Amino acid sequence: MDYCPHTNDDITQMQAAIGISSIDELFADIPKKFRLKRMLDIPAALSEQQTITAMSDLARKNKLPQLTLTGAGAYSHFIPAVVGHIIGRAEFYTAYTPYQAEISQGIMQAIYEYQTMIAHLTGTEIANASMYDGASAMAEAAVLCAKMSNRTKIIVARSVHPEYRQVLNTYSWANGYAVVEIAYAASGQIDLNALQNQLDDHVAAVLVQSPNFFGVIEDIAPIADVVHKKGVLLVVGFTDATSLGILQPAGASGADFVVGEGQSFGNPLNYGGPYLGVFAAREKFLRRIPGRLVGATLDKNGQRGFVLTLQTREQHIRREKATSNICSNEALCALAAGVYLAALGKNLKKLAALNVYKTQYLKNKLMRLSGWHEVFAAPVYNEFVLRCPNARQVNEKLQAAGIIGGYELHKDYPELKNTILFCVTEMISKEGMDKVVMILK
Amino acid sequence: MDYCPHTNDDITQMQAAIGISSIDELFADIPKKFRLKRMLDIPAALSEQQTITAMSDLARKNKLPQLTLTGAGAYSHFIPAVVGHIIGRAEFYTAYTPYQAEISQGIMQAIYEYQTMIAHLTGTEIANASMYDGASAMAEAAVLCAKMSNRTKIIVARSVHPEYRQVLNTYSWANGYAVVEIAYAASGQIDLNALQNQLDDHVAAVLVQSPNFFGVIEDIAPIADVVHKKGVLLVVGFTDATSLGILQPAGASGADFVVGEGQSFGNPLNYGGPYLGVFAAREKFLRRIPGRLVGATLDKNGQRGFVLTLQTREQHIRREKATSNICSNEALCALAAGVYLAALGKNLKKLAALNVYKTQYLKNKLMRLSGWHEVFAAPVYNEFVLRCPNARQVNEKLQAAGIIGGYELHKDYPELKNTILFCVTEMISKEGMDKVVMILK
Amino acid sequence: MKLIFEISKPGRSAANVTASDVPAISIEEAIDKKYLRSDLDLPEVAEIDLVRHYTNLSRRNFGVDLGFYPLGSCTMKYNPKVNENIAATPGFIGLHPYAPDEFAQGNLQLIYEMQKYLSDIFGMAEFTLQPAAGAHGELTGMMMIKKCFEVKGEKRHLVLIPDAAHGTNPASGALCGFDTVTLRSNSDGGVDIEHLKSLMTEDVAALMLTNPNTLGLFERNIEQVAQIIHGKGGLLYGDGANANAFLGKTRPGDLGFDVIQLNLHKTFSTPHGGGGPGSGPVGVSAKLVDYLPVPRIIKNGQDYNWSDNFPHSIGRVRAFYGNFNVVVKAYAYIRSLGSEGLTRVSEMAVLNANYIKEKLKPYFDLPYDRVCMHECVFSGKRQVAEAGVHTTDIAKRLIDFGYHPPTIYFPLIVPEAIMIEPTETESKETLDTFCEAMIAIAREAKENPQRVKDAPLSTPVSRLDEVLAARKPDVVWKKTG
Amino acid sequence: MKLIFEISKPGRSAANVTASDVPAISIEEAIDKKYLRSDLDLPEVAEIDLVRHYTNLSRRNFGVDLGFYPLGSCTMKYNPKVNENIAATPGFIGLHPYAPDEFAQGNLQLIYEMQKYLSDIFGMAEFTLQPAAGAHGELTGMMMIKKCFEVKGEKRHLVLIPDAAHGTNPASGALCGFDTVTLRSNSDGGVDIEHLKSLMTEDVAALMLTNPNTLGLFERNIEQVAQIIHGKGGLLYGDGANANAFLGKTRPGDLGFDVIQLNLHKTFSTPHGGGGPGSGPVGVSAKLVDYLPVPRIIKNGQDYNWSDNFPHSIGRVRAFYGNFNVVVKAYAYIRSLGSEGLTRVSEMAVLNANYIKEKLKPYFDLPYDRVCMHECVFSGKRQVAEAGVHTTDIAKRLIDFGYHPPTIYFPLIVPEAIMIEPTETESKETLDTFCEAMIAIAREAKENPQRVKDAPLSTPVSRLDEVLAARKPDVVWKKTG
Ligand SMILES: Cc1ncc(COP(=O)(O)O)c(C=O)c1O
Ligand SMILES: Cc1ncc(COP(=O)(O)O)c(C=O)c1O
Repeated sequence: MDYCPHTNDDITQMQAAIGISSIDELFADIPKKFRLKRMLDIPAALSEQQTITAMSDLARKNKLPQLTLTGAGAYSHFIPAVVGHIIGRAEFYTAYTPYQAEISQGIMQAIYEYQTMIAHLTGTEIANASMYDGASAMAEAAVLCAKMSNRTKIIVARSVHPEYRQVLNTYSWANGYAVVEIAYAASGQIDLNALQNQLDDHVAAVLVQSPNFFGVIEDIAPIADVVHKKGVLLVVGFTDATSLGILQPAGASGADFVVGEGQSFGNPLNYGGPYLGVFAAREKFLRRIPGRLVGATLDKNGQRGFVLTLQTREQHIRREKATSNICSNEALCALAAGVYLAALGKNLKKLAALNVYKTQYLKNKLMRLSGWHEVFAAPVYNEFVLRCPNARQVNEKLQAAGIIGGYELHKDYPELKNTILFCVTEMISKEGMDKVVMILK
Repeated sequence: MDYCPHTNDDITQMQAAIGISSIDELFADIPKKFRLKRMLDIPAALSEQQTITAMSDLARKNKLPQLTLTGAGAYSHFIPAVVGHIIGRAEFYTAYTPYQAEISQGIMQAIYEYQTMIAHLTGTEIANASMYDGASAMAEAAVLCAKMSNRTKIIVARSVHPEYRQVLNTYSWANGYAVVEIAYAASGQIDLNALQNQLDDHVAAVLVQSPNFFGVIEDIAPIADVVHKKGVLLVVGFTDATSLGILQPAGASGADFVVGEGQSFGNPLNYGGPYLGVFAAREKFLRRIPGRLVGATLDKNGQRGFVLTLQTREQHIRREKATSNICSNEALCALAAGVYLAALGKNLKKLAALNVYKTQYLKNKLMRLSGWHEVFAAPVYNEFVLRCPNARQVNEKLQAAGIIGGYELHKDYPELKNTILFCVTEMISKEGMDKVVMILK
Repeated sequence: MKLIFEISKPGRSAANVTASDVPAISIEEAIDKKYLRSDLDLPEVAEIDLVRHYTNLSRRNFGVDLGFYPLGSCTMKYNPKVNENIAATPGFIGLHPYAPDEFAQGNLQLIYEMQKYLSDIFGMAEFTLQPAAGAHGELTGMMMIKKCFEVKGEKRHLVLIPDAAHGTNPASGALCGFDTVTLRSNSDGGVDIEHLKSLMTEDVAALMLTNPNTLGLFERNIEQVAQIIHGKGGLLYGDGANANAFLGKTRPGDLGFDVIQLNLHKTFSTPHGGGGPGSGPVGVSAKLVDYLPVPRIIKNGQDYNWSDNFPHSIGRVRAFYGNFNVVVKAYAYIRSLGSEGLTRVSEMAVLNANYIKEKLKPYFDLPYDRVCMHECVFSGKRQVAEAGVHTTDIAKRLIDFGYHPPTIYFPLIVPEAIMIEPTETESKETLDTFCEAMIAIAREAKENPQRVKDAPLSTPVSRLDEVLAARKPDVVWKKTG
Repeated sequence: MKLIFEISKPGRSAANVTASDVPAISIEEAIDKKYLRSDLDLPEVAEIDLVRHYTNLSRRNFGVDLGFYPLGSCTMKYNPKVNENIAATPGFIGLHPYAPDEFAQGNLQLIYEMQKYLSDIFGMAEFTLQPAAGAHGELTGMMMIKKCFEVKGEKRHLVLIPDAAHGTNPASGALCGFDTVTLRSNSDGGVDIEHLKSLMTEDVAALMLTNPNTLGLFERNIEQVAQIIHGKGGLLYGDGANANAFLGKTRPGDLGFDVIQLNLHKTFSTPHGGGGPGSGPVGVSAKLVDYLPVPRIIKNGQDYNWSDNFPHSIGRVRAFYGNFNVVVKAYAYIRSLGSEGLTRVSEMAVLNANYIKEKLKPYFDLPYDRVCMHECVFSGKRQVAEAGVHTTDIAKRLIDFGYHPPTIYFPLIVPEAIMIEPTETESKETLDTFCEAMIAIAREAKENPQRVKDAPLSTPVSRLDEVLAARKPDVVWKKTG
């Protein structure tokens, strides 16, 4: 089926009005030799009922696990029902970017509120309306630092999410910047000495994540000290955004930019997307940051209203000199995050604490298994790394029971053989954890 | 959790404003001896997350069949996605009965449109805004006929849905009316002679269903002739409302009232409810029918608008003299039906034809099984009765394969041993039917 | 706005039908032509037009999700979103009512447990969930009363109904063949005991009492009332539409009620859908258990089964088992709140009503000045006297302030009644701003009465001509031209 | 309307957190206090207030479901509801991106097949679905071009960009380290071939061309353009945002494009969410396949697996695999329409645009008067000259007529541009009434220009002060008092 409402009559009348006798005349500008003369090689059209059948057949080819113990950049959290009801309002989800302020106050006010919540959570003064995801947000922050400082080296902690580092490498390569990795210390935190040794005049930015990929909380304040002393900018990421409910925000510890993945705030796992790039910064960078910004202003009658502001940073005005090429962002995911955060309010702290309790519970249980050891000593939020006799086997055993185990680190960290990064959120019950331990006993 | 927003502070302030020092004072009118001194004996409160877990555990205790071959008053049809999106608009589903016209034009216009569609589909001039379900709609029609005619006997075809007849019996008993059943002929249609023999001066109404409970299409015109000759009113029901897409409507064949179950129009099976009582009638009964009516009128500026009209028929004005006690009806189900019918438009005919094709396919296949025979010769829509060697065994075999078989008639019709009423809609694929036949071979 | 018929155009459709995977046969061969319809005149619109039509219609409707909806007696509380999601799960939505019990154990358990919960909350012996709404429950309850006396061989044809009662009460009594007699209220807003005594005879089957009544007042003499009724062998019927006032505080069964119908869509927070579906469970004392409608659920060990085998049952009042999907929401609601949550519901509902009562008392006549329960009833008499502004004008003017008006002109015993039920889900801020609006309108009624009479000023249509609508009824659109 | 912070009240919350089923430990013991935050200042609101806040906000927003949204270049077509339902099924929503491939065969198959479908529809060798939006796809495409020359050892640092191009094109070029050079359009609205020839050197990596271009015009000389670029060893980049114009009619791969990015959220009908998420797949010709981002899907027999093993890949442009849930909707859309349906999309989109063009031509300046593709671009110059009414005034006035305004002031080469893209999902009636509104505004601009300049008159706020917003930026709310 298609969604064109025209009847044959309509078409005839419209052709007459245009002065053509066949639709093909409208395609006359396409050189004949390039006109497609066959049907497209895609499956035959389906009715709505058939489409549903075909799509549920596909969905059923997936196996939904009973439990997922993997976090590693994507987190399973409970999403209050209100979130779906709100983002399901057609006025929100069938709108475009709010170019016409008067009929877009809804999404703009909601995004302004989101920006405010994000700035507060990250301990910064400003936040944009969203980036594509955590990885690209971090990469854009790095590029921005380099451009602002006219420097060409970017330092990143090796404990930053491997895929984030890959994205960073891609963006840096394209712009001709060098990327240097800093090892982690035995604690799992960044090796501060190694960092200090690398800080030279070419360094534009230092990128760390806290909690980092190992779940370990970094000590941001001393890093900020060291970094700022060399006139370098500090970009701090995070893994599970719910950690912001309990952890000292990087902005408050001196970070210049706080970037990361906001998916945890009301957005489902969705096999990796759409997610939500959080981008927050110190006020002084307001006119340099990428992405859309909603600003409050007054209308001609003096009433408060909202507009897309500082658009002169953006591609449609500044073109090649824009602060970024971003145009469509992840507005609906940001709306979901705003609704989620408004729904939880101060309960975000309770939720984060619950994640800590549960994480400690599983960690303690697993560490009592023979041959299992803690790898990093520094405190963690809701992820932790353990060494075990045979990581592959552990995950295979769990998978056989319909459980997705932890993330095997050796793939990205050859030095971390037989280590697994586990994640526990409020979605995992004690019963579930006990079952996991039973299976691995 | 509860949904009361008050903080302790709020409560204190409000108590002060009222001039009480504890909430209990507000309950002082309840004699002490009757105040409940214990907790309610219900399970402990659950968080939203826990509620979802508990409820999905319950839902999972149900077994959703692969196929359902039972109709018998409730029909599985494909519901276009638009229906859910529209009835999911909070403005519709969180509203009450539209007592305040100015802020209820949405639901009222939609119901006015529904009334129009129903009148057309049933071949009558008017339809109300809905009754509880098909069975109670039919019972109220019967009571109405008795009241209008001051007669005390109601005749009902034995081929009317057994539960509808039970409801009719209950309503009639309560009002002191006698109910007489008329047998079906070998064709499956009503025995017209038997009917004629029962028509005397005490009869207020004759109730038939077409398609009837056996799936058989009744010949309404001659029934209407016979009935009207005796000054009796004819109430005609239907089973699957989608049959109205293809069958001559009873209103066009002389029925005074057309009543029935509208669930097929965009409302899911829902284990029996909420459903949608369709109530349509000849114009002359307009001021006598039960239920709400939306009427078009003009506002003070001459603009078209809609109101609840002829409310003087209703309980809140006429009290014990009202035409019915109905107050809340099934407005949202009626809205769903309206959207469904507007979505299908003339395709309702195509859909009905598809039901016929599929029904004939299964019927022909099953009749080729050894020992299987057609029971009734008259034409059917999408249900049919077959006799087989062992009805119970047939259904047990199907159930073992996760299929809900047909409706075993002997329960309600002891004379119809080992007969099964099957239903086939567009939800049953050829593949599914072939599988059923394979299982029964 | 145009009607869906007015945007229809031949050849369009929003929903397509799948091509047949079995041979298409000739319909005329399968079904004699005389049985087939010749025309099918439904609207023909594309999906985009359909969606825009109904979405724009929805925007001309006011729901609880938009703002305060203090419609007295209707308990328009906020409906938790999670219950909508739960009720939409395929496991609950997908089963045929005749699915074998083995397929439906989850549903059966839910219904069974719901009946148990309600029985404890209301102090009744047993509940049926079959009735589709409050009025349907009333009818069912009265039928059971009728049956009870029939089985006992007593002929009682009268039902007493207080003058303050909801219209469904007398209508339900009448719809099951009783004659109704009106019972007066006393100056305190309660039952006039002397009048009751004088009316109560052995001809009276029951008194249909709403407690708290439609004035929002608790019947202080309930014990005496029950004694009078029971003393003459009558039964006490309770209209439980106002149950939001006393959850966890008192129980109708303990107060002497023999039957009570509930409005799940009010008390147990299932959205009302613009007029339905509701659900009207009926609870009965031990005296009436035998007469409950069939089928009823029997628990055998861990298994649940439907059973029709109750010879004294009144039978059925509708097909299948009631508005199951509504029950799912109410069940989830009860499970979320638990005992303390439900009790808090009533405490806060009553607190809110009294708060509004106190705040508005200086500005509007309060015919019964005592502690109210979950709602309070004012009279607009003063505004009529002072400026010719009627309750309906005040109601319409409230619309301009962003509120749904309260219930008006009910109960009938209060002239120019304004019946305000805030419910427990509203915040103090909402109550405060609502009261400010009411006070502003009271002032405006004096200072600029015409403005109030012209209201609403903010709606797409205003003051529709109901007389015209009734005089020249137009309930079905007819094509013209 | 108040901000969510302005209705916040300490002690309230809409979402509760489940009590712990494991021992609650001391957080300070688990995590050194210095790592813990001291304040958490999020709004505190009850669920009812939350829902009302956002529901009322939604009512201050205009979406396709409310009415016509002819925002040029943005392809605001109607999004079929069924695709929303499909994308919401737990089977698609629930999987972790690192779920083992065995758990995700359905998703992998969907992605794999989607790449195949797109490859055929656009005539490219292969597609990646990783980029999150159109601009992200541009960046990815340009990175592949960069990589290609790097691998070949060629140093090309220039990218040619027509003056009519969308701003993301130069910005994307710049964000991956190219210098951009502007290519002029000719008087016909196409590429100025002579200028192109003069610019094309062996320093030029690519020309970024939109075809049909942002004037809605098909590049008639596309063959020559491709020859000129390829002749000097350059690559031809296609901005596929306008793909709605030619589905089933022609294929960029056949036209000579080496890379093309799509905007699934435009062409393949996934709703735009008030600004995103989108999805920006990139297709490449055989020359560039090696440089596609990783991971890519490998099909082994019936099994699908992710693989990182492509040494020349540019790497990743985001984490995981792209905006999967958006792809699900687009996939379902393609499956619903099939070849004929997709072809009809473009035919009707182009028909609609030409119809509007013809109807409005007498009233507005049409700078390029030729057959257009899926959109047409007018200029408001005449209205400026005649009455000082600017395009922005016309746009605002359209709001009062119930329409979303067209794109304005883009493309930059048309003064006072009015860029109208009706899309294929709009009916003739909608186009007709829209044109009537435009004509009425044109008349009003002459007769009552002030009214147009005062527009919109029907919105809660009007003509917001953008200068103030930029001068005193307020992008984060601060508590006062
Ligand atoms: C006191 C009272 N009783 C009975 C009813 C009838 O309930 P329903 O509308 O569910 O039939 C109502 C509803 O308005 C009511 O307020
Ligand atoms: C021609 C053109 N190219 C590229 C883009 C950028 O696409 P996106 O917004 O998805 O990043 C747009 C979107 O407005 C466009 O119209």
